[in-house]
Amino acid sequence: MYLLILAILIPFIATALIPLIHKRIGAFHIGWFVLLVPLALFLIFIMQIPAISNGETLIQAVNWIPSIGINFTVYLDGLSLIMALLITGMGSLVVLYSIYYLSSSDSFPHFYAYLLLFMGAMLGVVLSDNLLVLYVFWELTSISSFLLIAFWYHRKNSRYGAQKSLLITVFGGFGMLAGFLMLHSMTGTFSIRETAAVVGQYTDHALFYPAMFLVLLGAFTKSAQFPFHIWLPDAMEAPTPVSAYLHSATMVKAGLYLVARFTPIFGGTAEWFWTITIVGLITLFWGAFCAVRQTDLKALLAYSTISQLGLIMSLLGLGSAALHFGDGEQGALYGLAIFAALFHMVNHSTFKGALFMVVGIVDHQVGTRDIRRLGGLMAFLPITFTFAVIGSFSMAGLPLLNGFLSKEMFFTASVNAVSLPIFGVSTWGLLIPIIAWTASVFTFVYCMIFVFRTFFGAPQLKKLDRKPVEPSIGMLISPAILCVLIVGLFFAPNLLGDHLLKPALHGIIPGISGAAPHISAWHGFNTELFMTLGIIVVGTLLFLTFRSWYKIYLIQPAGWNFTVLYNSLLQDLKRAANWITTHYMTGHLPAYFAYIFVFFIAAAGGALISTGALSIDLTADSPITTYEGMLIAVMAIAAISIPFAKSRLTAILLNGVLGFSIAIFFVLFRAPDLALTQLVIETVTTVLFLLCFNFLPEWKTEDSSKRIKIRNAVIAIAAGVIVTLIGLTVNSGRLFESISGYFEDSYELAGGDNIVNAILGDFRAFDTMLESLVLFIAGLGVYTLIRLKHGKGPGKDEH
Amino acid sequence: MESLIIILVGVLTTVAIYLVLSKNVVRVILGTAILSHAVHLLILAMGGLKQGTVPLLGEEAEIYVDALPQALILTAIVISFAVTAFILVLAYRAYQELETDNLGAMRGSDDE
Amino acid sequence: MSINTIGEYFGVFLILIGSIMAVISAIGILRLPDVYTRSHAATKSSTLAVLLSLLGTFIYFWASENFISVRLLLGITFVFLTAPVSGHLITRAAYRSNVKLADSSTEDALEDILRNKKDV
Amino acid sequence: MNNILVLPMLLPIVVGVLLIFLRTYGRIQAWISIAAMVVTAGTSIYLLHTVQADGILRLDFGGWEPPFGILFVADSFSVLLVLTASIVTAVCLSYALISTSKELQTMYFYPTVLFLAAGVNGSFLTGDLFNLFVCFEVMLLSSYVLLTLGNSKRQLREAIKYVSINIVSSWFFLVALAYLYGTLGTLNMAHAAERVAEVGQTPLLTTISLVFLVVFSLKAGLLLYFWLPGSYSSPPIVTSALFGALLTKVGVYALFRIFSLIFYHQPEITHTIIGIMAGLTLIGGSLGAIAFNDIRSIAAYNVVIAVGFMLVGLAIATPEAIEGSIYYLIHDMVAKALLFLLVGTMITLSGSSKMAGMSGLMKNYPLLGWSFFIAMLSLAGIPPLSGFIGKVLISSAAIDSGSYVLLALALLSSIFVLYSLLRIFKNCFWGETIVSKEEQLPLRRGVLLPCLALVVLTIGIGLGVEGLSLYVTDAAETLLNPSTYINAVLGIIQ
Amino acid sequence: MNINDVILKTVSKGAVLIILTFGIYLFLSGHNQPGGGFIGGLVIASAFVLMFLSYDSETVSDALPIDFKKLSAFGVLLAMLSGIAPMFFGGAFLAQSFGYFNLPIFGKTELATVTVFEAGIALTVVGVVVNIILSISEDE
Amino acid sequence: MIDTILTIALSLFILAIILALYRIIRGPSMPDRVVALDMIGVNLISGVAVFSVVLSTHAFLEVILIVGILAFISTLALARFVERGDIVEHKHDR
Repeated sequence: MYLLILAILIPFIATALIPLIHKRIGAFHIGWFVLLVPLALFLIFIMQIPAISNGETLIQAVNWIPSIGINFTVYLDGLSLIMALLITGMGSLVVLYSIYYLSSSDSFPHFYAYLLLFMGAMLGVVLSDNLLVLYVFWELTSISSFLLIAFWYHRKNSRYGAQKSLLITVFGGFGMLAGFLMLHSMTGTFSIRETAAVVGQYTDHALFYPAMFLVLLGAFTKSAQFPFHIWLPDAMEAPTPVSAYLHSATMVKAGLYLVARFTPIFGGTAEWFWTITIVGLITLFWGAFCAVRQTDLKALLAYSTISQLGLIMSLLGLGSAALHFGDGEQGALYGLAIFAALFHMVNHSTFKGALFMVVGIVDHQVGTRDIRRLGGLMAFLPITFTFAVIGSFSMAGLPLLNGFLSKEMFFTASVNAVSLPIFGVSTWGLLIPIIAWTASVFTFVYCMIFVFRTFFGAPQLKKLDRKPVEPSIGMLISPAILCVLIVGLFFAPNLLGDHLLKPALHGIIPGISGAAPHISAWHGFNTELFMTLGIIVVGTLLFLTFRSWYKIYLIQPAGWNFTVLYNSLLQDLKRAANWITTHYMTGHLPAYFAYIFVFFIAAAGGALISTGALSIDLTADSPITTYEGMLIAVMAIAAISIPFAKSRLTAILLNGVLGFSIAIFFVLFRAPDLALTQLVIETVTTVLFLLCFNFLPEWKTEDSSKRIKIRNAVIAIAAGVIVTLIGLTVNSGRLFESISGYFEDSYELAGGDNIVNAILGDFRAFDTMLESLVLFIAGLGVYTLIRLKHGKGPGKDEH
Repeated sequence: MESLIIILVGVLTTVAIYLVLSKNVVRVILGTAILSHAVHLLILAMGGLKQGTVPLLGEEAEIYVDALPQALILTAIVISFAVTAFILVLAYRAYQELETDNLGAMRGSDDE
Repeated sequence: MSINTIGEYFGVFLILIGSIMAVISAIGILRLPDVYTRSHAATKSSTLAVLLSLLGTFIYFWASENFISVRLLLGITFVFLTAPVSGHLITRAAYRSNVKLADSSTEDALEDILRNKKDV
Repeated sequence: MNNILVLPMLLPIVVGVLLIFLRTYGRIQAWISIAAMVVTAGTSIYLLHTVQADGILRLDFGGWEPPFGILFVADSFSVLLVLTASIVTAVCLSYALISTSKELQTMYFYPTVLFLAAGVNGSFLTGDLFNLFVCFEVMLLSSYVLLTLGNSKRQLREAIKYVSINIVSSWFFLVALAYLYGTLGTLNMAHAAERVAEVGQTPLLTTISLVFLVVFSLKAGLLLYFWLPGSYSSPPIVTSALFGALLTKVGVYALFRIFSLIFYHQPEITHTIIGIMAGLTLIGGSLGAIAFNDIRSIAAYNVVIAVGFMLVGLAIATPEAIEGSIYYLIHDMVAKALLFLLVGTMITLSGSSKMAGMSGLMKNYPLLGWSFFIAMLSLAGIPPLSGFIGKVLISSAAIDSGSYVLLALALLSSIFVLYSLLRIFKNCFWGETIVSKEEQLPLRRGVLLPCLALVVLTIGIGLGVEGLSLYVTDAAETLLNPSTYINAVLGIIQ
Repeated sequence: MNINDVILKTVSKGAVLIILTFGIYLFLSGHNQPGGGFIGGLVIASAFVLMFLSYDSETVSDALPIDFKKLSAFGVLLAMLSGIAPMFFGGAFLAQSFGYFNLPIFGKTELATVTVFEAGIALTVVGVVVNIILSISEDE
Repeated sequence: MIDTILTIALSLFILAIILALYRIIRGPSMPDRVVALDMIGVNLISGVAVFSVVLSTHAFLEVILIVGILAFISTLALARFVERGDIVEHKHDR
């Protein structure tokens, strides 16, 4: 049974089928076909609930690259199941919603193809057990998100947002990949389960913490944690169903999933605890704080999502302390935070999904999302208004809605954390509930803004593009279902808790047992309840006096935020890159040569001296005769005079002298074939030079500055010296006899008296053959160079 | 003797590199021509200048000079001739089209 | 002293004469005032030098190894044939590219003829 | 006798020379040369299987035993590269079938491409150092001709630089060969390796190895890549694609061969230097890739990055790293050819190589856009495309060997690759469509087919890594156990 | 301005003849004496160079109605085929063979397949060198 | 005895070459240099001839002829260049 693998593959197969189906069905909306996919998958996963809630797990594997241990292993436990249900469930609702949301001018096949691609990738992320397979799907989610954000790619902002999200998430992804590889390097396995089983032995490994931080980098970027949160608001350029689905309900949760998944591996350490908690809390606060000032409803929701993600993240961090204690009372106490995190993750998906859909309806029906142009819509869109109230009040943590429950648990966890006896919490621990509370106040404020600024007050119909009316029923189904869930979960939370959250919790903290968390709406008058009451009171006050304290947002200077930093980073990087590159890649050949020779001098010269290779021994030299010495003098003089030659002809003449002398040198060293070749080649070369000089100007004296000339001379001399020194060293330290003795039997072997010729024609005939080919190609090249005049076409063909 | 040749190779190399580093195309080409002269001598010297006889078996001598480097040099000479011919023509075609033989004026840029 | 040895010595003697001749002509090329006079040194005495040494080599091989080299004879012929031509070409080139005669020259015999031609 | 071993080099040459006589028949030339490369690819598949079955193959030319004669040696590494190179050449040629002007076709374009392929294949296969030089020259001369074919101002200007620098690098090659011959008295790679192993790598030999490093770095564009961006971005599309896919790879191959077969005894010197150079190359390439608005330059700097990446593998030199580099080499040949073909097509369609000159191509040419998208992801090493596995293996090896700086640079460079290509994708394919449907230039199907073939290839390699792994593992093993190679070459004649 | 080249042309005729003969001699003697395909080819090519220098390019082209590109291509092909041929007789690529035969007039003569190879090389060299010079000198 | 004379002769020939080289470097006019080069060529012929006597080998006799031929060709080419700049002329130029 490869049900799970099939479940991952189905969306991909469906993606591939979309173009085919699209052509056949004509006017029929393709969304209905697409809807079948998540619905079917949702049912499949629902059917797994009984087994999973009994503590079973499902494993299925297919080999992919077994030779390096990358196999397609899928693994379904409580945590994966929650995620899978979220993905398919939200997926169904969003597809349904989108059928009514998209306008006929949009390209449906593209939209649904990306969406299905995402769905498959996301399922892959949450189901795979193999780290690298997980990474594969992880990147696929980034890519599908990129494509969806840029769905309206003709808009500049869409392109900007898409690029930003891709760069940041892929950056994190690469970090995560490095982390995974480090884990593999430590444990030797790519399987998450196996890693978790053996990781205890490696906590002292030098790579343990680097791996941890790199994995967290991936999680933080994906889940839009501070300071990587900046991509999420810009991702709101995507069509609203996409925002509801990817950028609030599922994809951004992948980071949370990852943290949860890796808690058994890294959890229980102070670094893990503090990093996640602090980042989570900062994100929570900063997101809520920024959300308040937004004027675009989607931007408000984006920051709110950031904030909520931070909340869940901090809960995961707090809960990781449980791993330190293992089984027992305290373990259970702190483990509650993880439970809360999972619970809130589900709740957030419901209310945030509903809210996004509400915004989508408003945008769709009214034509704007700008709070400043909205107001009084309650009268026109009563049903939508209801959804908005349910969603945002749940988000604000008000009773009778599921958000209240998880919010309370969050406060419990934060208060519990103060008394945590480990990780040095005692010093700064009090800050945890304080930040949590403050952030929640802001959360309350923006929830109120969302509801009241949009739906209450005087309607500003003049500012609207069209008269607002309730949308068609199809658009309302999905938010309605979510609102039912929001309310339903408040009244029957343990249905979820017992069947899904508990198995998941056991997966995350294997040691936890005994005191299973039970969700109840009423705890009595405890700290948490007072905190909630305080939020309502202070939050209401702040909402009402919003205009008077609005100024605190002006404290942050305009240029001082991370988006500006990101923009200027890219721009400055490009500018710097351009500056650097154009400064050394000048296109100036002499400069390139200078680099090359300097490199040669440094590498070869450096090695010659530093390795102590240099040793010169002149005793083995053959004797020298007068005329040989004189001939060498001739060559040296001729060569040295060349750079000083006033005219090119003189230089060529001197070069000719040099060439002829070398030919005679070959005679002196008993190489008649060489001498002959050298002589002819030298002459033909000279003739060629002369032929070409006809088309070239007389050379001018070098107009380089004296400094450059000296520089060139120094480089030239240094290179010459090094060539000489290595040569002398080689000459002094021959290690082996040459193989050429063999060739002296050339008469018997190859039937030739002339050894050189026998080598050329027989022993090394292949060289000779290729050499003639080289010559031939050069001939062709010269011909084409001359004949193929730009703009004139080829000359006359044959003679 | 070998050492002297190697020093000569060094001198030729120095001159050639100095030429190659200059801005004039013809000088660069001339530099490459001298570079190949230098390396041919170097190969010859590296073969060792045994005072043997010409590598013709008809000469009936006991020792012959190392024939392999000679064969290599022969190949190298022909190849460097091919390349020199090509770059010479290239240089004058470039002069015809670009109307300069100054490499400083042939910079171009990556961003055009 | 056999006839062969005499032959060898004779050959070597010719070579020596040739080499001295070569140096003399080289001195000529250094000392003579202009290209036209220098070309005399280069073409006339140099050719003589090379002919002498080639002949010497020929005789040496003939004497010592009884080897008559056709290539050497061909070489001698070739040099004999081409040396004057190249001398002629250079001086003509010099004249046509307006290389000045030495100050001590008394007459430029071609001046009028060529100038007239140019006018036509 | 394994005479078939010479076919990957001989066949293109013979066909190329024969094509000279068919000068005026452009299309016939194209089809014949495509057929030749397909046959070559088929031959290399056969060789690949034979190598698995019988071990390393060798062919002594003229029957002269090594080390005296020249020979071709086929191990998995070289044959894999020959195979990839042949396929890529065939694909590029089929692109040329449509894109190349009649003018170029009659100016010996096809023969020269075949000679280039022959030179490349020869360089991969040869077992003799001097013959490697000659094969390099065959390749280089062909590349000179191809680079100037067309004779535009820009081509001529860049060709001067390219040719001069390559002349100097060939000079370094000869110098290094001379030194090596002087020290070891041999030219056969296996023989040289044996002799080096016998005496140990003396300081002098290390110095000589660094001269070789200079040579091959110049050819591969490792740190000394000054010639690369200009010359890769000036010639016609197909030529650029061939250059991008093949030329630097030969240098990379040579570095791998030399520093794993002959000079592997002093890794703390040689491989450290290679590592530093690879790191600097990654930085330089990354900066270059984002510095410009000319899409050809961006593509060219991407070549530089890839070179750095592969050499990271050599610097680490663990089996995993070498395997990764081999995967990456194969991937890069395919993906770079694809990238250059796409970039070239974009330029042809929009008439400009500036990003500012194109916008919204996606609307009119969706297939082109998606091909580019996949090429982009593949080059950035996004799974499950072909670039992924190499990246994973190299990174993993970097971790195992503690080369964290190289790891960081390698991964960051991927980001730069992604960003640089993303800029092209974002600006050129997306955005408002400038050209209306009526005015757009038609994109001929034949132009896209080769690109799609490469797209399929890059996806196929990514997903079907397991199919390759047998060969790649064998290749890496052979590279890391020089004795296998040496025994195969110097052992008993088969 | 008309230059009288009678002397040069006359001498050249003789010289070209000598050079050509010598070139062929060098080519043939290559296996046992200095010379061979390359050198022979180069010397023959230099005879053509001399012709170009002494006469004008049109005259030479008319006198030699050969496409030198094709000549050189043919040369490469010939060299290649001499290498391929042994493959059909079970030998290695580029295997050369030689033997001694008693021919009626020449007596004991060595015949070697390498001569075909060398001939290919020589043709290539001649073709390429002349082609290059012809191309340049015909450029306007 | 013979060897000494030959060495002297060889040295003298090369001395002549050096002297001619001076003329090439100094000029002053182009034809001067060509003349000197021609002379170097001629001296090289003698040098090679003498050297083959020194080694008593026949291997270099080809070289002698070749140097002769090539010295002529280069001189011819150079002279043409000095005279006209274009060393291979066209019929229609005449």
